[in-house]
Amino acid sequence: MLYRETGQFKTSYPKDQAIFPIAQDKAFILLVLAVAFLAVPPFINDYYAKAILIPFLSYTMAAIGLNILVGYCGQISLGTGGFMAVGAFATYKLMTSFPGLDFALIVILAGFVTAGVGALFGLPSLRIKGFYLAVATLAAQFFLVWLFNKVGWFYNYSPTGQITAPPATSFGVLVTGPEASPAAGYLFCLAFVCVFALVAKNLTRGNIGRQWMAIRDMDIAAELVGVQPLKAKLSAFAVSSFFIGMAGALYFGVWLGAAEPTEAFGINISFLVLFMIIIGGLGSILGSFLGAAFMVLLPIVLKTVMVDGMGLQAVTAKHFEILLLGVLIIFFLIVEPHGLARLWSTVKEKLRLWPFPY
Amino acid sequence: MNPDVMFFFETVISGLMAGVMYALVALGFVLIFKASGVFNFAQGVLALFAALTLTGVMEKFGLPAWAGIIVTILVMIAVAWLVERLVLRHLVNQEPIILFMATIGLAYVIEGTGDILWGSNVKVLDIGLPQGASDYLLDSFNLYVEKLEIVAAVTAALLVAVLAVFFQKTRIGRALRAVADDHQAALSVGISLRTIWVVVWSVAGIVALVAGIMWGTKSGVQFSLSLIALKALPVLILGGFTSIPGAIVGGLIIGVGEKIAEIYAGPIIGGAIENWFAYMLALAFLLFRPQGLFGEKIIERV
Amino acid sequence: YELTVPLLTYRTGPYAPSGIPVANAFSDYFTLLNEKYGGIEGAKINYVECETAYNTQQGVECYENVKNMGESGALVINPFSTGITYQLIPKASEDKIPILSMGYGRTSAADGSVFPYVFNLPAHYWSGATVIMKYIADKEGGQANMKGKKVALVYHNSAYGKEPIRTLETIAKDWGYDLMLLPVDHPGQEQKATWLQIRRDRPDWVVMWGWGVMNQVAVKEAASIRYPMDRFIGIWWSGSENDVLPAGKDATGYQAATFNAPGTNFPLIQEILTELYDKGKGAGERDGVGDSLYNRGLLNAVATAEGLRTAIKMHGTVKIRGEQARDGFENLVIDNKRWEELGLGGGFAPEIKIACNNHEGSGAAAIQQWNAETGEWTLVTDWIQPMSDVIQPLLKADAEAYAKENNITPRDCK
Amino acid sequence: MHTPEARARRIGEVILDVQNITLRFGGVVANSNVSFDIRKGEIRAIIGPNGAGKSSMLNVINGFYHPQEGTITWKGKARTKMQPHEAAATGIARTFQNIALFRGMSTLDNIMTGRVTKMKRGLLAHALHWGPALKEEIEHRSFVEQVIDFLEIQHIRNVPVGRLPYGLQKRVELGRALAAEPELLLLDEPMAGMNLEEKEDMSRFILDVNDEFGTTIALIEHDMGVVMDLSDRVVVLDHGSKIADGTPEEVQSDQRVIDAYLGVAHDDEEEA
Amino acid sequence: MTDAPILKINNIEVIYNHVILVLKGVSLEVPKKGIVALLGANGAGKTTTLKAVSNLLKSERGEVTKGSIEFMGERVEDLSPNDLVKRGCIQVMEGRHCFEHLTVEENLLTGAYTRGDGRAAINDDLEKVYTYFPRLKERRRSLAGYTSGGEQQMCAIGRALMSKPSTILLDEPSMGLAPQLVAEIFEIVRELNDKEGVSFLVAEQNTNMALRYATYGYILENGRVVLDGDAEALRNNADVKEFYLGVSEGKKSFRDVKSYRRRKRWLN
Ligand SMILES: Nc1ncnc2c1ncn2[C@@H]1O[C@H](COP(=O)(O)OP(=O)(O)OP(=O)(O)O)[C@@H](O)[C@H]1O
Ligand SMILES: Nc1ncnc2c1ncn2[C@@H]1O[C@H](COP(=O)(O)OP(=O)(O)OP(=O)(O)O)[C@@H](O)[C@H]1O
Ligand SMILES: [Mg+2]
Ligand SMILES: [Mg+2]
Repeated sequence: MLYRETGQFKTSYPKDQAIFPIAQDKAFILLVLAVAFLAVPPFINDYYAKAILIPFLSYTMAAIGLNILVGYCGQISLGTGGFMAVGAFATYKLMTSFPGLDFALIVILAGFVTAGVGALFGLPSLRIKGFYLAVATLAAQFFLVWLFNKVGWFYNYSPTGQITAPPATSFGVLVTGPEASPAAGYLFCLAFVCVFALVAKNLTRGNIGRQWMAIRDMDIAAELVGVQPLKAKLSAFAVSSFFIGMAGALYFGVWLGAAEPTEAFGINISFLVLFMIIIGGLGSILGSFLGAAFMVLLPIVLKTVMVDGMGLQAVTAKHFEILLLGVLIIFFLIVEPHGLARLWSTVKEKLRLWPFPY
Repeated sequence: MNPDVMFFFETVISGLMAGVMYALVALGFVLIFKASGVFNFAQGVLALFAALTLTGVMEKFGLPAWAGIIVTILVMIAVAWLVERLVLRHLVNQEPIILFMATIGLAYVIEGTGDILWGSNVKVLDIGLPQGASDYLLDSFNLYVEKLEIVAAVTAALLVAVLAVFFQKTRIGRALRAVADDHQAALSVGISLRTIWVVVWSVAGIVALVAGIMWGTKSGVQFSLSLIALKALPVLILGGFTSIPGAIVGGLIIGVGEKIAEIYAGPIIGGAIENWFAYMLALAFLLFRPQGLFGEKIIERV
Repeated sequence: YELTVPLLTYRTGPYAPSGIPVANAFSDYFTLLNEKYGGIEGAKINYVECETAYNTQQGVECYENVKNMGESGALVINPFSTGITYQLIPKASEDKIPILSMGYGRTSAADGSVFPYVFNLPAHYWSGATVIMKYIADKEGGQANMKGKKVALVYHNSAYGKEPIRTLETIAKDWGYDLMLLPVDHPGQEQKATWLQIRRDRPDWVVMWGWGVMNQVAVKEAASIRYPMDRFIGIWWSGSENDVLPAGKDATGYQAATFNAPGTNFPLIQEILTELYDKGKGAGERDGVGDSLYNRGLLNAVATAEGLRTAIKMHGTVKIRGEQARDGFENLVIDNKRWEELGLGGGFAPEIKIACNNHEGSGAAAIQQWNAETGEWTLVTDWIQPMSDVIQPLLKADAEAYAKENNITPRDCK
Repeated sequence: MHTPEARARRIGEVILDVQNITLRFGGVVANSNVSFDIRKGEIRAIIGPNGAGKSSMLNVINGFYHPQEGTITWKGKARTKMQPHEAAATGIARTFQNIALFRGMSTLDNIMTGRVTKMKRGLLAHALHWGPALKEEIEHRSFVEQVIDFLEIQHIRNVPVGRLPYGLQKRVELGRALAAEPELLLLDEPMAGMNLEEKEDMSRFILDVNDEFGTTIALIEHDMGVVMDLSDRVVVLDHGSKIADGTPEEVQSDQRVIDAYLGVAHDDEEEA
Repeated sequence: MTDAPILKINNIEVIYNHVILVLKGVSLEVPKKGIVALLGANGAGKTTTLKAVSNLLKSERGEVTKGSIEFMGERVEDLSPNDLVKRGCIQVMEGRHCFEHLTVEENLLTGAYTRGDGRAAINDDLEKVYTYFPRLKERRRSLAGYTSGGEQQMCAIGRALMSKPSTILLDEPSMGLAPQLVAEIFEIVRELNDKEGVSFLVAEQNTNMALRYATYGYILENGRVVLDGDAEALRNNADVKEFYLGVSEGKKSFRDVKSYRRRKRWLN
């Protein structure tokens, strides 16, 4: 009986269109945010920051981006790694060419650069659909990585093509480089992810979001209704890449601190992020969070349980980890093909009906 | 003969040969897609697993090659059965991307199992296939062709012939395509998805074994073997997800294309362009034929 | 008080075949030290493996995971991946934990004034490159004859593979051979194009910076196009048994640089066999012992232990932490006498002498050659010294660039 | 108000004129040399046996198929080959024979999508979802709410359309078309799969739309009762070509039509 | 009801996605050689009922949570759809599920998938279907995905006939068909029923037709059977007349439909 919207009447459309129409939801989210911003930082240490939270946040950013493209606009892309690379290298060039520049600004600029590149590689989507497009996007993946690995200008002609993020500040606080405090990096990413999650939410529930979804559900009908495929698809690619670019910036700048294109932005990243949104829930911002959390935490949990808990050898544990990861992915797909987010809302449905079964 | 011309000729040939090797992997993808609309990402890992099992049983039980192969085939059929039982059966009528995702999960499971069973160090796979350059061609025509690849070419040709027949307007073949089109309707006319899937995955498993043997012999059996999937993908879209001959033709085009690009353009724009060039090439073709060269028409109706 | 020594292993993933022997050697040596010699200077060693699968992101996780382990915390990090090493250099220096990247990682880290916490003994890639070139010149009968010769570099298209290019180019300038660059993309199962070009241009020498499956395929291809094996030389990461076995007898004659001798006829290795493997305490299979990668791992383990020993001696206590360990490594000296004592006499490895401005400590390497009949590597040269005159300027430049980018003020090494 | 005279007065000049349309797909001729016109404000029925080319004709009209021959004059302007979304922008909306709703979206969102041609705000405004963008959203939302009330589907406002039963989906589809405030509304078998009661409702909606908004309607329907009662003029296609054109009464009594199409079924209506 | 029913649905309850309760205890029977009509407004649950029988629910994440379904005296809830087809019970799905990439003829042939009796028999039936639907013969070579709505509908029905079933679950067969074809369809139903003793469960909106050909009828309203009886009885039932046949006060024009909602008597 706790979870009911009964008695909460919407007196105006704006109210009805609020992100969390139901009061309990709003309260819950606010609580989570409060904890994330206030309660966590004091206790954070390098491990939590570098191994769990910052990875989680930067992947979430990427997941949101990819979700806009795949989940909302229905264009499957496997180029995520490549686009993150664009973001990362843009960041690196900006950081090294304009020291002093506020890192927050750099991240956003990197986002815009990536958006441009993304829109460019989005062009084929006007003609190519489904898995054909998915595979075709690998062209972007491989080409971009090759480019950053090959052209010296991108890595300031260092002999190996490795790039290292120099220390940079945002609003006077050091957020990148080895001296940056874990809390700073964490809060920086957190702020970014929260703000842009909101942006994504707004986009997806407005006119543009509807056009994307229309294209996803039935592109022909969408066009007959008056949606312009060109505009809709390219905007989706651009926006999505914008997010992924920023993700790349956080991933390289705040998390890894150094990167090599072939290693850090390989195709496995593309797949990882795709898992996240599918496991989390296609076409759901919340899902992007859940999915990222799932894919970041699961290996660590499995590892800790098996190595520290059951005292398995690191390697055996690893083998089982791979195996179990697969098993769990399949398991969740079977339980709820529409992802953790849907699972969550089904639970809410039940809560709403509680104590009656249906 | 003019050495440059000769060399170009050689380039083309080795391109063709490489293409055949890719096609062997692509075939597996096509099979499963054509017959159930599933983009089976586990195909590469399946090839690895097959090769691992083959070497494994040959070492452990000292079986001769032929016996080893038979055992492996049985194992692959068992795998197919398990896959249907534990995965596909529960995902009937889901969107393609979900099934795609499931096969990625599957890839993990198979990889993990393979590691646990057979360990992850390099194994030399030798079932007596000829290796190295064909001395005859090299000595008499100064032409460099790998023996193994000739074998591969022949095998591929055979496979395609057999599969083409299998998919011809036979009852089962038609049923397969029906399933690919619409799971639910297929169910409603009494096609048993379960049998279909077991059959298809078994065949795909056997194709994977062939690919695994070829690549394993070429470069040793180890994790990297599963990555050849990435080489097969451009072939797949270029030939068309649903076309068996397409896999071959696509393979040849990609093979020749990337070799010529690498050798003649590579040095100018700086090497190692093979990988992305293959994809760009496929992409270029798709812009003119969105369903690939031989793929089924993408029906757009309202 | 336990000395925590982590190792970031990769017993899985595409490069597992190379990761396994190294890791085995580590665990064998430390088991031996603990069981037979009561650890180092009386302090037991807490050896921790963390699996990275050669993957950068997991490398970071592992690092953060192990760095505060045990009473001592990680005393030295062996990242065992060039990528991960780059990752950790800034972080570890901040956390005051020395990084020992033996024969890999960031070359310019040899400049201890900019990288106080990083050690890449006994030889880095640029030394390796010069050693190989010196050997080639020697075969050609002096560098005078190198003029007009053609040398091809077949390299793994990654940071690691690109390391030698600049060095080779510089030498090419004053020796006058022309250099042919042939990148191969990961994983490198398909190298037709590369080897067709070699077949066409017939370079006099082929140098390889390969990794994983790429090595095996390269050796095979070289054999098939009948490229003379004795003119085909790999860096030390292209010189393991795994790389040549698949090519069968055709691989005979293939050569590779190395800074550790292969084989089992060293007292220490015999001891490991008798003390551990005979008692079934070995980490891997018995016949893996003595492989070139195993021995490299062993050398790495020994160097690690010696560094810590030095640190303990210096500070007169076993209760050292990363910071003190660093001093140990910076003053590490392993001369031939010491090699003897360690049971690795008779040219197992070159003499090592680290100093503030030289974290490489040697740079010498030898060339080993494969013989398929016996299935063994054999050293065909003794330790060849690197061409410091070529390397030093390049090294300074890179180190300074790094210092500038990350506004580090180099300490002066008087 | 439904008196023929009243309607006659309301029906204006020709708004859409289709001349000698021929549409081929390889061997199949979907339309051969079909000509007819639609007047402003009238309800124009297109009937004919299955596969006669009715849906194809609608597809031609709203630019999804491009005929090999023939001209289309829309609002006085001869129309060149145009993309569907352009056609939509010029005020042509339609419903589909095989329901073409956006299955993943709620009823509300589906109908809101109908207004896409009317909404102007850009990415950035929407990113903030505040100020002008929000204002625009609200305006259109209130219009859409009217449509929803009009079609009496308030109760399923937030249900994903994929879950709705067939009949309701049809209704939502109509809503989506209406939301575009079209000048010409193309309905492809709007009453298929409905029972009498629902057909009556649907008829009412169509008539009201036609009366209140003066929307011109082209209607494909197989239920003769409906066609005869609703439409002002009927064009009959068979095997792609036009076999009759005129008032319901004329058409109904046309022997060729009876042979080709009405056949036995027509008597049912009589005896019912 | 003469002898034991061939199909017996006993008080079933169906839930989609674990939360949406759609059928709230539906019971109905199809006698051997019977033609039973299943009537009801949109969303009443006709399709769901049929899918429950043919076991296609599972593939839509729906499940039968209560009650039992018996086909020829055997519980069939846990059989797979193809088992049912083998036992002779086939469904024609609502909304023309054809195999787009197969030609019309191939579509029809897939219908014969479960049949053992050789090519000859199959070809005979193929011809039979073509005589039923000449239009299909004209379009036999073209991809089903490119055929018109009605043609697809014919294709779907023809496909089901190809399996020589003993029981057919027809879901809105008349949808999208031209008038004379609607009659044609029901004639076919009757013919099969007489000649080959095929039993039918027909979910149909065209009440007129349905009740004319059916022997017995059930009326479903949001998940419950609200009325059932012999076709005759139903046809003469005042409500049915008014709401389904529209003949209460003589044939009235669709133009004159009143806009206010009328209440159905059985709802109070
Ligand atoms: N895209 C296409 N490709 C090939 N043939 C087509 C295509 N579209 C329609 N046809 C053919 O054109 C003919 C007319 O189709 P259309 O859909 O217009 O029929 P219809 O009058 O709507 O029939 P119904 O009442 O069954 O909907 C049909 O025979 C159909 O097979
Ligand atoms: N896949 C599904 N998920 C959730 N709810 C569903 C699903 N399919 C049907 N329903 C719901 O079940 C109810 C009955 O649907 P059903 O299709 O059985 O009605 P029907 O009688 O066939 O209607 P129609 O005459 O329009 O076909 C509807 O309210 C619908 O919302
Ligand atoms: Mg039609
Ligand atoms: Mg229905």
